[in-house]
Amino acid sequence: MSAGTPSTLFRDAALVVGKDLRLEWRSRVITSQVLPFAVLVLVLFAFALDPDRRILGEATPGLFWLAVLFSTLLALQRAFAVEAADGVTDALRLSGLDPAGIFLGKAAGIAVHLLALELVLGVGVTFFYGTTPHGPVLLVATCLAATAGLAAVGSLYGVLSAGMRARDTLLPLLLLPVVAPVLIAATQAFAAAYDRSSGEGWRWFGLLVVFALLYLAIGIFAFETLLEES
Amino acid sequence: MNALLLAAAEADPNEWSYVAAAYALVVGVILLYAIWTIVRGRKVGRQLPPEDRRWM
Amino acid sequence: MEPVVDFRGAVCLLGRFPALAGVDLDVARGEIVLLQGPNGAGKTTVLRACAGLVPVVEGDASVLGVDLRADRRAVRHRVGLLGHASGLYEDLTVADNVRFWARAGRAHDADADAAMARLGLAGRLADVAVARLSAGQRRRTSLAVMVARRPELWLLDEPHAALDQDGRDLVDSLMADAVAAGATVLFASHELDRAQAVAHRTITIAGGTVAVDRSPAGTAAPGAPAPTGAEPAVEPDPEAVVS
Amino acid sequence: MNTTTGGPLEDRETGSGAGLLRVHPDGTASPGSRRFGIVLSVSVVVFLAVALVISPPDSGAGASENAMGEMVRIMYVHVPVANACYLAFFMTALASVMYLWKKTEGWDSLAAASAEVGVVFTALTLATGSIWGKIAWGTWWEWDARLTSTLLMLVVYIGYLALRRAILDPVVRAKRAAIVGLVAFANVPIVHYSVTWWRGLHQEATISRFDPTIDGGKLFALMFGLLLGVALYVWLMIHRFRLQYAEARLESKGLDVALAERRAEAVADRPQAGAPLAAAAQKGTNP
Repeated sequence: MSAGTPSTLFRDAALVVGKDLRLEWRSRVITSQVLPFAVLVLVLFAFALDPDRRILGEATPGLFWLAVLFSTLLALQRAFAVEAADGVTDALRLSGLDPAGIFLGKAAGIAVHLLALELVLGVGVTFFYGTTPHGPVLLVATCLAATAGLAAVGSLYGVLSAGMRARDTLLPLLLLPVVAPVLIAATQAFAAAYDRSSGEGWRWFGLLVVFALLYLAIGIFAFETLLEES
Repeated sequence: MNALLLAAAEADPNEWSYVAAAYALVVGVILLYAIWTIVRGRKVGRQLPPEDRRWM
Repeated sequence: MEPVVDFRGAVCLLGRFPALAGVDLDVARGEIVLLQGPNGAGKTTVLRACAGLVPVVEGDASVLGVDLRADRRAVRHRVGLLGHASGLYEDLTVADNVRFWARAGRAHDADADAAMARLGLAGRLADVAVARLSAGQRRRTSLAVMVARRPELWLLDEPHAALDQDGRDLVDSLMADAVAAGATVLFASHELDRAQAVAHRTITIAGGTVAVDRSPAGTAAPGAPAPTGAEPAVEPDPEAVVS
Repeated sequence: MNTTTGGPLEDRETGSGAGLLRVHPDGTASPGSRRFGIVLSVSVVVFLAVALVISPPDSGAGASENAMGEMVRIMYVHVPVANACYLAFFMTALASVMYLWKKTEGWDSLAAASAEVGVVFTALTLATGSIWGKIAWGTWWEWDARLTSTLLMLVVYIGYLALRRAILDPVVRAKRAAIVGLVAFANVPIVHYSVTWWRGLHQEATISRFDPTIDGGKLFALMFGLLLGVALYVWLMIHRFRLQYAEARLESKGLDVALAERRAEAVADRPQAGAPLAAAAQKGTNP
């Protein structure tokens, strides 16, 4: 099914994302492992940066997104270990699912997990670092755009390194420099929202949208090639 | 900042050593890389039948 | 009668190793063909090549009328492959798995439920996570996925392995039903007694080539094409083969 | 082997151009690349003389506060090396696209070779930029937009080379590397914009950039350097590409031999595997 129509594309994407959410519902790996890890990172930042000196409050946007980035790596490894296990990759190739649909489905599943993570981390920084959130519209918009970008590029690199020797060490090396712009843009947008200078923030939001669209497009076109064993 | 630049503009003998280091680094690294490439080429070339070395 | 599988000098590489070193293979619609041969002979690679998973790099190969060298993806959703691996999500239940893969193949939930019932997976087992299943129960789940998807060509790699007596009989009857419904079966097995009782024809693979192609008429001819002009449902004569 | 037309430069430099032109029988050199290499090494010597001795130091003719003095000379290597690294990564991206289109081994080899040469040039760009920064800013590293984005680019392409090492199957490796090669290049402008805006927000003022007053002697040195940088890239690529190509040949070497060996297994296997079947077949013929 190399050339799927838009309707089969979204049907297949919905099927895959439904499967991934059900899988998480049954296994609770993200909920019971990645989520606590993310909160733990917040706590470790506090240990490293001495909570009394107001550094935490000022650095909140950056620490928040750094925690998201680290958690993304774990979530990705989980999301693609599932697809690489026990002949599932072959089954996917034979399934008749549109590869672009699989890509969108995986990305959507990861995005849902990341948004849940960001919600918890958002509460976490307010609670632990004493940061009061401002500019809720910009904050939410930034989260959505950044998450879309992270999920798209993450799915692309996740399948790329799936089933490969040393994939657990390779994935961070490949992914982190590519998502550096997301870290910069999302941090700056958050900082703008916290400082109530949201005009600057929307420019960063624009960059996040461009990033997300670019990698969604690359993923849709490249996933078919990447899904192949040879 | 301007003061810093002005200071740099005076013929500082130290400045020459930085310039020399930069040139030595560039020339040295490219030379080493070239030698390494050629050595690797000979090693691989030895295992390859001559008809596959089409540039000869 | 168009052949379902038509290989001419097909070469497949696994990395740099020629797993298939020039295979000539014909399977007509409605046939049940057994592949046998020693370990590492290339049986699994033949099945995977038929499924469009392994690229054919030399020779000609077509499956269900699709030229594998031109586009090996086009055939995939029309074949079913039961490999050594289960192809199931460990953390999902039996019912989750069968329904997901059935839906992916454009089948309905009703097909999935019927397939689970046929494989004896309805009821309590349906809600058990695959990770908790025994090897035989996983095999049944994989077979249920296959049944639900109703492929035109069944590719089974040692389908009897890990199954109990009941399960083995079930596999045999599934193959017979599939052929009765117009599908074709190509399977590899080491249990020759049972397999030859079901198969219409036995092909011996060795060293990545077809060593013996024993057509139903009983003529042993290395690499000879099967009589494709024959009627689809060739009468098997199990007694003659097994005795 | 071509032993004629040893130019005056070669003769002066070596005494016997003919002897130097003889290439190593196993190596990646050809008479053409050998001649190119000799011209190149002479040019490097001439360039060093021009850049370090002949060209004048920057006196800041226009605005005296911008004078860079001797450190302007770093620019004559830094800019060409940076230029060559962009050229190399552009070539990797181009070859990646061509591989995805044509699916031929040669494009994959070109992409791989160019990425490695590019990484070497990028590392040198960073090193020379950092040395320049030590003089201009007094620190080895400043979170300057260009330095930062170059650093990220270096890490991205180191990842590309690591990916190539992690995959054994040549076809899988070529396909995945091509996509990464493409993504890496698409990422360059995004990194550039994000880092530029990022620094633009926080830097109090743009600290002196590479904008000395360019006049005759300095312009000549810079242009000479740029030309030499491209020529060096081309020469390194000739050897690196041939090496990559030879490795690829070696990997796919002997398909015929492997096929023959594989078929021979069948003959060895036939007595055990085929015999009982043949017996059964005989029974089947005469029921």
